[in-house]
Formats: sequence, C-alpha cells, structure tokens
Amino acid sequence: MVRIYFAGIDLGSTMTKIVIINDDEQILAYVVHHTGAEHRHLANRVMEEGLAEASLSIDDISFVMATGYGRINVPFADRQITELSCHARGVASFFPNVRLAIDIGGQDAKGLKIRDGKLLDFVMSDKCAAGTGRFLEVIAAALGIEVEDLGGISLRSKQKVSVSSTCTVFAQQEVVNHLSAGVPLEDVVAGLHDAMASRTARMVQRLKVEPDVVFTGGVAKNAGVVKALEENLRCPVLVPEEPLLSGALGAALLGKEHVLKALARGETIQTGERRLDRATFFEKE
Amino acid sequence: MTTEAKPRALNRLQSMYALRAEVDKMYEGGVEASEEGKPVAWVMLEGWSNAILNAMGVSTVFPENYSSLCAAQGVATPFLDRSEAEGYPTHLCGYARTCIGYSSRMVELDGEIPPEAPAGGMPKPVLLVASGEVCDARFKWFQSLGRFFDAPVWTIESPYPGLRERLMEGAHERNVNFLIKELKAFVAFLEKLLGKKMDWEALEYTGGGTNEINRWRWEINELRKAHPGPMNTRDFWSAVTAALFRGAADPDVITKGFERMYDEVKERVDKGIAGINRPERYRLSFEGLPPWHSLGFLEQLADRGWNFVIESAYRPPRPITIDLSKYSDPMERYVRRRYRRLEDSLREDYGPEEAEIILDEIRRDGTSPRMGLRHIKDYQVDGVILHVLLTCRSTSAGLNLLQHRLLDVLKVPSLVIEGDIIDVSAFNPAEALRNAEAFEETMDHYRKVRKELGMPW
Amino acid sequence: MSYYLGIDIGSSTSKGVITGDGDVIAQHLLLSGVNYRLAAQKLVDELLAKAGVTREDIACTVATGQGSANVELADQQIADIRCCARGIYSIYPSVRTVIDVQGQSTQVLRLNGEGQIANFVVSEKCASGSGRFLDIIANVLQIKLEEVGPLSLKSKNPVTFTTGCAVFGESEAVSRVAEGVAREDIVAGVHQALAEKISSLVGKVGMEERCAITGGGALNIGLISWVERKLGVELLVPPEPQFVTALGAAIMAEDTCKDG
Amino acid sequence: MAEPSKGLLRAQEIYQDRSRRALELQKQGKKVVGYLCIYPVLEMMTALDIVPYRIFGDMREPITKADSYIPAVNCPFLRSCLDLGLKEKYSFLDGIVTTHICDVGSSLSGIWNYTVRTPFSFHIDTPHTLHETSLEQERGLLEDYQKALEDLTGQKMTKERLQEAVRVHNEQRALVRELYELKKQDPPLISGVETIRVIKAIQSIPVDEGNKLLREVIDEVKERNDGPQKKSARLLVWGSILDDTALPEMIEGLDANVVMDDTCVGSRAYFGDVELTNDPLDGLSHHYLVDIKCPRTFRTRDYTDVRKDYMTDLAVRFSYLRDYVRDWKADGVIMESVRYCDTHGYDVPGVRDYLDSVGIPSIYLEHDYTEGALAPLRTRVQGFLEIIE
Repeated sequence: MVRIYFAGIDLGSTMTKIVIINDDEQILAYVVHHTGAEHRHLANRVMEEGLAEASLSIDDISFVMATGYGRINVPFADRQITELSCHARGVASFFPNVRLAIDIGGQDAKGLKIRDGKLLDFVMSDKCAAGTGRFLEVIAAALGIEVEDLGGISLRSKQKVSVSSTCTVFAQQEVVNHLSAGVPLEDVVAGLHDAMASRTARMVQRLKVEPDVVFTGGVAKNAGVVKALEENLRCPVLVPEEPLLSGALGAALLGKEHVLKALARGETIQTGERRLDRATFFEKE
Repeated sequence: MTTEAKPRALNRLQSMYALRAEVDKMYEGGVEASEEGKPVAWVMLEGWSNAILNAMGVSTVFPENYSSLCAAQGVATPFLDRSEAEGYPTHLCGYARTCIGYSSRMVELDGEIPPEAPAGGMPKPVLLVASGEVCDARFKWFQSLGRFFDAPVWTIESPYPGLRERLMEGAHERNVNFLIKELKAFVAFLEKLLGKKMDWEALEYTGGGTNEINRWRWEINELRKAHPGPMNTRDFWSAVTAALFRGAADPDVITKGFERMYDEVKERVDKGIAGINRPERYRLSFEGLPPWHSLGFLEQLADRGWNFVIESAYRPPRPITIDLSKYSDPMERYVRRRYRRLEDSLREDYGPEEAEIILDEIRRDGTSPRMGLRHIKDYQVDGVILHVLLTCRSTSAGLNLLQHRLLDVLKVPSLVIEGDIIDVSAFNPAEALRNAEAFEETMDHYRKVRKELGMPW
Repeated sequence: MSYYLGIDIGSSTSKGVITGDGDVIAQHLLLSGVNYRLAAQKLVDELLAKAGVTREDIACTVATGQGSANVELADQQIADIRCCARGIYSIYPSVRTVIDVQGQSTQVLRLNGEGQIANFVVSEKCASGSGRFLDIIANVLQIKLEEVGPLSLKSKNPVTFTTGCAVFGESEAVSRVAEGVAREDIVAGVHQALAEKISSLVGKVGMEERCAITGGGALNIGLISWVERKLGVELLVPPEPQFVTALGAAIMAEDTCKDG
Repeated sequence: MAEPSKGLLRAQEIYQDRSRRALELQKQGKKVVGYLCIYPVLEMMTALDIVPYRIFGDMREPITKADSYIPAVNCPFLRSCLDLGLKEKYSFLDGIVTTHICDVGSSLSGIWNYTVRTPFSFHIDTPHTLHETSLEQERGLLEDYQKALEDLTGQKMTKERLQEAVRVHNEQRALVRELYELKKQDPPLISGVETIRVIKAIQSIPVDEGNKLLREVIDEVKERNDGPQKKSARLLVWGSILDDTALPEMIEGLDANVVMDDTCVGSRAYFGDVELTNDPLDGLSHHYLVDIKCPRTFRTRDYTDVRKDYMTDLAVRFSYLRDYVRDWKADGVIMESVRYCDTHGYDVPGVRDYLDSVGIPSIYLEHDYTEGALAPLRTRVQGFLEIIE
C-alpha cells in the first residue's frame, strides 16, 4: 500500500514547529526549534531534521502547508493558511469537544470559537506585547530567571500582588518595585500570571466561555498561567501534552484535507520536485 | 485607596451627608415604585425630561449617576468586563459600559436586579429617555440597550449650535420653538405610552423647584470665593448628585439640605475655616468629571495644602428672575425659564463689558479665548487640574484648548491628569502625585507672572 | 565642611552626587538591578568612599527617581522633575527648555529665569516613546548602545516602524534585517520615531531657547542630532547629562538644610 | 490643460495631489471651502460657485502638532486632520464648514477656529433624530448656513441656482452609483483601492469636473481588460472612515475583492437622491438628515411607537446592508472603525447581531489610523476569509 505524507510548518515569531503525518493522521515526527535570530533563515534545516526523524525525504511529502507569522516566505510550502485555522484544526484533533481555544504565542494571543471542529469566530490581541508570551520572556530575562521556571515559582505563592501596568516594559518596572519593597518573588510572579490571565479572559469573553476550553502555545506550558486562567475563566482549562504543536499539526491535517479534495476531483498530486530552499523570512508582515 | 494615618486633610461638611443620603433614598424609591407597579424610566441627565416625567408620575433613575455609584463602591469592573464580552469596544464611555454590563446581567437574571448591585439597584425600565445633549454616548448607549430590553427609547433633541451660529438673527427664537415642539412631542409620546394625560400644573411645580435648589447652590458657590476656600470640591461632588438627579426625591427636602449646607459654609467663612485641615497653599479648580473610583486622591492633595475651591462641571447658573408673564403656554414657560439667549447669559456671567468683548470675538473668530474662564478669575485659582478621561470624548476633546486659553488669557497653568470616571486601571495615583509636586513650582512661577502683569492674584 | 547627598534611583541606572561648598565632590553610577534598596546602599557606600567622607559628614540627603522610596537614609524625597530642573539650572542658568530622556520616560520642562518649572509634560506610559526602545534595538542588532547614535546618522533612508510597541519593535527590526535593510536605516528609524515623539512633547510645553537635553538619552549623539533636526534648534548637552537629576537632588539637599 | 489622461489615471493623479485644482480655481477668484464629513450640504456651496474641498487626514504622516490641542484618546482621523491644519496644509482654505458629526468633530470646529484660523467658518448643529421637529430644525439651520455663505461670497443664492446645484449633485450621485454597478460583476470591474481614489478625487474638485471624471472612469472601466482578478471572496466593508487606499490594498492583496462599501469615503454619501422640491431646502434637509445612513443619527422604526422589538429595530436600521450583500453578491462583511469612534463603536454589536440573524458572516477590525498598524490586521482578514471559504 502506498503511503502519502503531509508536513505542517508553523513559523512563529519565537518558535518554529514542524509536524509530519501520514494519511492515517499518525504523527511520524515533530520538531520544535527556537526561531532565534540565527535560525530565521533555517526553516529548511528544521524541515530536514523532521524528515530525518521520520526517515523520509522531501520528495516523499505530498503537501507542505505553512502557517504562522512567517508563513508567507516558506519557499517549499505548497500553500499558506493562517494560524487561526490551523490551531483550530490541531486543537480539535486533540480535543474533539473543544469550544474555546486560547493560544498565547510569542507575538500575540488568540481566542478561537470552535464548534464541531470548525473555526467559527476568533479574537486576537494586537498592538503591544502585553498579554503575549513576550511579556513573560522580557520579565523573566530582567529577573534573571528562565521563563520555564516561572510557572513553578508562582505556584508557591500565597498572596499574589497586583501588576497594573499594561506596557511590558513598565510592568517590568513594577515588578522591580515590588521586589525592592520586599514582596516575595513567587507573589510577584503569580501577580504577573494573573495580569496576563485576566487580560486574556477579558479578550476571549466575547466568544462565550464554554467547556472544553483548551489552552495552547508556548505559554500553556506555564502551570502558573494555566491556574490563573482557570481562576479567571471560572472553568477547567485543558492543555495538550505538547501545546506548541497544534498549529503545525493543524497545518498538516488541513494539507491532507486539501489533497484529499483534490484527489476526489480527479486531480493528481505532485511529488518529487520540491527543493528545500532557504526561507526568505518575514518579508512583508 | 488612601491610607490615612494623620488627621484627615479634608475638612468635610456635615450637611453633605444628609444630601448624600437622599441619593440612596432616590434609588430605593425607584425600586419601591417598580415593586408597586409604577412606571420607572431610565433617564439621561439633561435639563428637560426629568421634570416632565415626574409630572407624569414616572419614577426616574439615572444610569450615568448609577455607574459612578458603582465605581465609587468599587463594583464597576465586572460590569465593564461584561460589556466587553458583549462586544462593545473598551474605549466607549465608562458610564455606558457599566450600564450595558448591568443590563446584560439583568437579562441573565430574567429581569431581576443583580444581587451585587449597590444602593438596591436600578429596576427594569419601561422607558429609556436618551439625550442628544452634551455627548453622543447618551443616545447611542440607550439605543444599544435594545439588545437587553424591549423598552422604547425616546431621544430628547435639544439645540447645541456653535457659538457664532447661536448669535445669528432669529436663531434663538427658532431654538426656543424647536424645544417647545420637541418637548410637546415627548409629552404626546408619554401620554400614548402611559395611557394618561399630562398634568401641566405639576410641571409648573416640578420644573420650578430646580430654580430654588440652584439658587442655594449658587449662593454656596459665591461663599466659596472666600480665602481660605471654605468648601472643598470633594464635598461638592458628594452633594451635587442630590441636586442633579432628582427622581423620586422631594424637591423641598433637597432645597432644605442645600440651605443647611449654605449655613454651614457661611459659618466657616465667618470664622475663617477652610475646606482642608492644612494651610491653604494653593487654590485649585477641578476641570472635567472626577475619578469616582479614587476621590480619596483629593485627600492626598489636600495634605499638600491643595484646596480645590471650585470646579467646572455642574456649576449652577446665576439666579435671575425671568419675566414669564407674557407666556401662558406651560411648555413655553418651562422652556423659556431655562433656555437663555447667549447674549443675556454672557452678560450675566461676565458683566456687560467683558461680555461685549467675548461677543465680538465670537462674531469675528467663531470662538472666544475668554470663555469658560470666569470662575478661575473669580475664585483666584492658582492652578487647574484637567482630568482627561480615557473613555469620554465630549469632556476630554476640549480640555487642551481650555489649557491654552487659561495660560494665554489668565496666566493660570494646568496639570493634565489622565484617568477615567469609571475605570480605575486608567489612573496612576503615584504618577499623578509626582507630577503634582512638580506642578507646585509651575503654580509658583505663574503667581509671579500674574503679579508682574498686575493681575489681582 | 558640610556635604550634601543627592541620590537618583532610576529604572535602569542609579546615580549619586555628593556636593560640598557648591562643588561636586564625588559622583557615581551603577545599574539599579532588581533591588533598589541594595542599589541605593551600594551607591551610597561607593560615593562615600570616593569622596572620602563618612555618613556622619553628610548634612542632608535627598532621594529622587522611580525608586526614591528605597533610599533609607534620605531626609526627603523630591520628584525627579524638580531635581532635574534644579540640576540643569545650576549648570546652565540660561536654559529655558529641558528635554530629559530617561530609560523609561521622556519629560520636557520649561524653566523660568530662576530655574523654576514654568511648564512640563511627561510622555505617555508606553515604552515606544522612551529610551528603552533604543536599548532594545541596539541589543537585537548587536550594536553597542554608544554606537547606535553615530550609526543612525549615516542613514539616508530611515525605516518606518509599523508597530507602536518597543517589544515588538525588536522583532520588526529583526525582520527588516532579514529583508536586507541596512542597520543604520533601522536605528535611524528608531531615532526618528523617538525624535518625533519628543518634538510633540516639546510642542505641548512650548519651545523657548535655550534648550538642553539631559538624562541617559543625552549620551546619544545620534538622538541629539535627530531632535535638533526636528526642532530646528541647537541643544545644549551638559558634560555628564545622566547625573543632572542627582546633582539637582544634592543641591536641593543643601537648600533644605539651609531652609530649616 | 494638457492632453487629459484617462479617467483612472487622472483620479490617481488627483488623489496624490489633491489641492492642485482647488488652488488653480482659487487663483481665478473662486472661494475654496473645506468641510469635514458628508453632512455639510455641498449643493449650497456649489450654488454659489464655491469649490467644496473635503478635509482629510493622512495616515502616513505622524501626528505631532495636534496632540497639544486634542488628547490622544480621541479619534485619530480628526486628530490627523487638525494636525495637517496646524502644519499649514489647509491654510489656503477660504473657509471651513463643520457639522455635529460626533462630539470630537464638534469640538474640533472650536479648536480649528482658535488655532488654524481659517477666515470663514460655519457649524451646522445637525440634529440627531428623525423627529418632525428635527427636520424643521435642520431646515432652519440650512437657512442660516445660506445666509453665511451669501455673506462670504457677496452673492445671492437664488432658488434657481440651488435647484441647478441639486441637479448636478444628483447627477454625481447617479454616476457614483453607476460606477458601483460595475462592481456587481465578478470579478468587479473596479477594485476597492481604485474606488477610494476616485471618490477622494471627486471630493477634491468642483462637482461638474467630478462628474466629468466619473464619466471618463466609467467609460474606461467598462472597456478595460486590466481590471481586478477574480478572487475567492467578495467583501462588503462597513465602517467609519477609509480615506486611504492602505486598508483595501491589504484586503485585496489577499484572496478577496472589496465589491461594496458603506463608509463615509465611499457609497454612503451617494446612495439616494435629493428630491427636487419646490423650495430646495426641503429636499436637502430631508436628504441630509434622513437619507444618509450614518450611525451619528438615531434611527428607529417609528419614533412615536411605544412598542419596541430589537430585531425589527435592527432590520429598520441595517437592512440596507443585507440588500448590498445580496445585490453585490458579497460573501462577508468587514466592519471597520478607527479607534475611539463612539458612534460606530456603539453600533458594532448591533450590526453583528443583524448580520448574524440574516446569515452573513462578519468581522470587526479596529485600527488607529496609521498605515503601519494595518499590517497586523492582515492575519485577521485572512482568517476571516478562511472561515467564510
């Protein structure tokens, strides 16, 4: 039997994610890399890594779907779809009963209203870094803490402080003030998480908060934010095992759907002519 | 908000408390009326509809005021969030968003008053009376409440022409006639809605009572010119609600309350007692609407010797006797009692000489730099706080212009403080205090400038 | 001799000045870090050591800046705007307009002939209008902060930043680099945006010559040049602009002592 | 004049250098009067041979001077207009006419008078309701406006001149509608970007010249083979103000064509004619108060009706949008607004409720009137396109 393979690549502002699946929707490989300055031109390398892990060559892949902030400039992609649709699809494949998905990435925060696996409506943050993953990164860096450690620290808090500045840079200032005044670190970090969660909760309210609520994106790895979000939304929040992958997985799945539709129309799918060119990244956005 | 260790810096008026209690009574009255099956209307504060509604036996409650009450009690935020959840942009008026959130909550509770609502809450309305006066929010907001209530909305239309346009020949009489017709149409609508006839005699009473209250308020403000200022704006804001928002309240009781306040302020003037318990270092005016959630901030400023001796909003007009003998139509009497010719009110307000200068400037430039400055001069104000509201276009759009006029004409500086009437998160007290400290130097500087120019203060 | 101490605990750096007989005896600058209390203590210790005096020799101490509440030995806290005015007046009595570019905000002051604040305005609460934007961009482009200014002056075609957020400006800068945009055009874009914001603030208080620039931002010759172009005036730059506020605090300390 | 270039190219030239023609005419002795928004009855200017010149902002120019006169928490479009005024971009105007389009618009008239000091100014306090008294009031205000314009020009506005002006402006409305007819085809014969250029061009020159330009554009567009490509989605844009091609450019750069609009630099001023009444002021006051559908006016089914029903109310206010969607075969609606626009802001949930009730997908985009800030909106528009696909 001939297998068909699909790849989804999600070029986020901070992380590059690749998922390779087969026509049974099994995940054969996934790679998550920092989209750090040195990696920006290297989407093709990340792809190579994914292919190696799946023991496939680029010619085996029937369809590459690109999504995320840098989706426009992936030369080896067949098509681009927004991360909104891809996240919705990816999240629904993990949690079929999802009705509200929240994704907090490095660059923005999104709320997705999903019914029967389909994206119906969405909201997005804009303009500034408040309420995005960058918010926590910037502050963690200022505190000299690894961003991964924030969650654990905040869970020790007994009495969170309030962080009122919306501007990330000034919130950082506020944090320093609190610490200087002798507030324990865990209470300050818990305050940051709460500020972020309440901002997110306000943003997604218009979509109606109904379970299942699923939380993805880099920030979903932070148990402190998850807890704060549950408090602010007043309902349980589900987090997939690998919360960074929903976009890339959704992209691969949408790629598969695209191919199946094409096949159903009697079109043939092309393979074997793909070149893994370097990405000319972030051209327009 | 504030932590007071020292004796309070503000010297509160005892007579204020009774007036403030009347406001709570008004809301209780609204709920009672609703429980008794009497009609309750939600009404925007404007000069026209309230007396008419009361004359028709309709109880009135005031969502604008109610929102400020929610803010003052620290319970507005959940309502604001709810409005956002309904899809209303967050830059819309804080009063409106609080009310929209409240209405949405009422729908969730099948029309019941939310248990968390302060002062007993506002009962479900049979009518919404919007206003085309002062700001757009006041009719757009009630229009949008259609999402929550099937109560009809009547928008009271009143003229708000440009200054020069008000001076055009025939414009004043046209505006008067417009108002008379418009309000008669409103009465006809009410008669249709309520199935009863207007009580025109009652209007003579409900409409006339305002003048008596305003006369006391005007007299009190006259006393406030004294040095040191006998009454801080904090007391003004606490009491003004009773004067402006009179639904079920008895005009006589309110009148008495302000009469008592007059006596108390008079006594202070006679004894040289100030509205703050600190030496009066600076006399200030508060321009715009206050941060209802953080009025305690005035305590901190009072501690620095800042006495807010006057404010721009809701200043009562100078009492005058208008000859209504020519007019027999009760609505015409009602309208002519309040809607004054611009020339006349300028002359009363600024005196004949300055009024002529102002009128000339308006005719020439369409605007006059001297307008809106009378109280600054009369109260010998050292500085002005301009409260720029995040969610209020109509009060904030013109404040910078006022700032320029104050400096150009009177050499009085102003300090811009950004904040909001409802949204506490828009206000940064620490920052405001820091700027206030620096502003003292600015006030000192302009004291010298005025002195050099031979100005009286 | 009596000594006076001015301590300015800013958001990113803390500065201190000791004066005696009207002269600066010692000055010191260190990073504020995450604990202002510690920074203040360390700063005082360093200053005393530099001046060769003890705490007891200090007649009066004034603290100012973001973290002024953390200076334990302060006799008084005074708003940084006032200290800045006092400091610049002691250096340039003829100055009437001061642009104080700090790490996290910019303020513009108008002074009268006696150094009193005749008017002032503080930038809005968003880092896009503050000197921090420059730090962030310098960091991401791996250029030393002192080099961004001179580099920006080489640009013929400054980039327009589409984001209003300093934090996002960072990623925007990165993407511009990837597009092949020259680094000087990127830093020039940041300078230009900042100069525009500053000129808008100056517009609010009204410009009167002479005009000086202070704060950490005044170390940036590029920024100075962009602001000069925008305003059409020449800016006076005190020799050590980042110490002006601390110097003002020390002078205020002396005044306080003499007053009472 | 040199050999006239073809319509679209001419429209683009005017779009890029708006004031050239007005300045030429001014040199010939004509008065040029600026106006904000679509309510200052242009017919009355035309009747006195005044060149009406619409005041726009510039979303590509940072606001640096206006901030000391209007706080930044106000409509960035109007702030930008004032900013350009303070930068002397409108100093050639002989006058300015404002109306109560919104609170900031009204405040702006006073601020403009104090700062920009255009020699002549007039403010029309357009009522907010459709009450009978409001109609009479609007008519009365137009009488004052007439007097003011007569004083400015020293000429009499005769009934005949005004009727003639109404006729020419109605012709303009008809031509704009004819142009919009061409957008009903798939692909539309003229893009959203080109439409804005044309509308902005005709709002920069006298009405008769505008009509000539429109005729040229229509004739050219009908014959063109370089028009917009066929795209997956056809969109209607509802909203406040779009006086720059940046937003439609972003949308049309994706897989969509903007085929219809209801914004104030678009169809809003041109759908519906002024009735040629015996006294032209009757038809004019009715048209400007009743026919123009801008959220600044409070509309309801029948203002004397004591019953109220939300969905009926919405249908009365917004069913024309459903008609646009049907006639122009739009697949979805983009609701657009500049930040701090109260009048549009209050209507957003209602418009959305209405569109939902008739099964038309919609998305709301708020922007702060800077070109750069539009880029992040692209993902939203694209996401919306994926939803309606």
